[in-house]
Amino acid sequence: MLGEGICVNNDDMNDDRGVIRLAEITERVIETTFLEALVFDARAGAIVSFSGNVRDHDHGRSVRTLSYEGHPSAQAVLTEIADEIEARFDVVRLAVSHRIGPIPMGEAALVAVVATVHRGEAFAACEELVNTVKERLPVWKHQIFTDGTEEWVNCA
Amino acid sequence: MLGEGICVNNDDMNDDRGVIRLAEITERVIETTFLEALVFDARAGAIVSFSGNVRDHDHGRSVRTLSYEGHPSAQAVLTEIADEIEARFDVVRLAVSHRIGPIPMGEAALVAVVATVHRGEAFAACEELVNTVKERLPVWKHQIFTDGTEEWVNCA
Amino acid sequence: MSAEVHFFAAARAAVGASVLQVPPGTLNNVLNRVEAENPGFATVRPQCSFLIDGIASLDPEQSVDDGARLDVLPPFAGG
Amino acid sequence: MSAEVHFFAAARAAVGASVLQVPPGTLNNVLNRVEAENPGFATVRPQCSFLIDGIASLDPEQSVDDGARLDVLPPFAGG
Repeated sequence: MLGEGICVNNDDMNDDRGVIRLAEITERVIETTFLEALVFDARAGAIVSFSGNVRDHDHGRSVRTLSYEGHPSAQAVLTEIADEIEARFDVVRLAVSHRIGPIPMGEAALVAVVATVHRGEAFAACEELVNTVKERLPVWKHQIFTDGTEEWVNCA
Repeated sequence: MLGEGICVNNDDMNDDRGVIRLAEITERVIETTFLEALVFDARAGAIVSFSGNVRDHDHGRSVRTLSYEGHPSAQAVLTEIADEIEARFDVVRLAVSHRIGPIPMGEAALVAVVATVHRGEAFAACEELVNTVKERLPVWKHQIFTDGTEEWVNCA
Repeated sequence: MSAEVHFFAAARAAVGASVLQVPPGTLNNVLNRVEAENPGFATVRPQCSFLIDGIASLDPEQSVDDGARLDVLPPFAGG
Repeated sequence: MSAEVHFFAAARAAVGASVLQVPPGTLNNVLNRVEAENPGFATVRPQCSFLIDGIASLDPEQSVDDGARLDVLPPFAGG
């Protein structure tokens, strides 16, 4: 099902046994199912996935259009974050993808999937992966509301 | 995509706006994708999924066949657990399924998916849901190893 | 006069039966009777929990009446 | 003699440009120059972090040399 020809921006993919199966910034739709398939491994008893989806409202206001902008270093930072999670947790396989550009309502901006032997580690590693992406990945969220106003999120 | 005709063993499904979209004991393959689709909601910014998969080894021994047996009360207990998680956490939607009977290697025994407005709540609710199922759901795991020995897990 | 005792998983394997008919008595009496006739039950028994007519019972002196159902549940192992 | 200043997201919106050529100087000098010419930058500036040739700089006295690239990054908001 997962051919050799999958193209991702991650050197670790050159190692067929690499823990990090995917760590990419993409402008395309992120399929959680695809990432879950990527981390599948008979050794792993637990898979925890996070999907951060674009919502139709924020601070009680209705969002019309949402898009993410990424700094040129975003891909390198995401790879670095994945490496850190691999080093800190007992991860069997990991995949993470952040989308940039315009994202329609309900579609995912960030998907992170972690497979481990035991479940506690999967929850901990996946949550820390997501928290670290939120904290350190150089991307920015722009929202245009239905009332015509707009904002860069986190910028007062 | 999700028709009206979905048949599940959960009274809450009669309420189209119910938080608990699925809480079932099943003998069929559990599709994580299906549960993720069930919890999809435009209000929810975060979806966390757990999949507990049957492994090919346990305590360093190679597993040939694995099956789960459920007590007749298992369905009622799972519904009760889902209700408790709904009451304790700020959940937008939730789906949980535990498989019984023989399960081939790599397939899921338990899938739990929680959608919330904010991500911390999704991780916390999903992990607590899984922990509570492990602790209180009256099901038993039987393993036959490749060396011909067998065991009921958790029974010394 | 009998109660119906249902065994699950490791308890069933130890006793070699899914259901036994046992004379009524206290929970302790009934379990002693099962153990006397099925010595293999001794190792599983201390790990089990019990339902009397569907309600969890922690009291070994609780009575298991004629016609009652006693479920013998080894430690759960789901997920 | 100039350094190239790249603005992202809210910083770009405040300055009205993606890139400005600014005379070299300390980080502080360069940012003051930007702010003087684009008063809207004042509100975003205190929230930003800075990369000088790709390396994070916390020191306002660090020099931004001729030919250097300074990136102005508002608070991240991923996920």
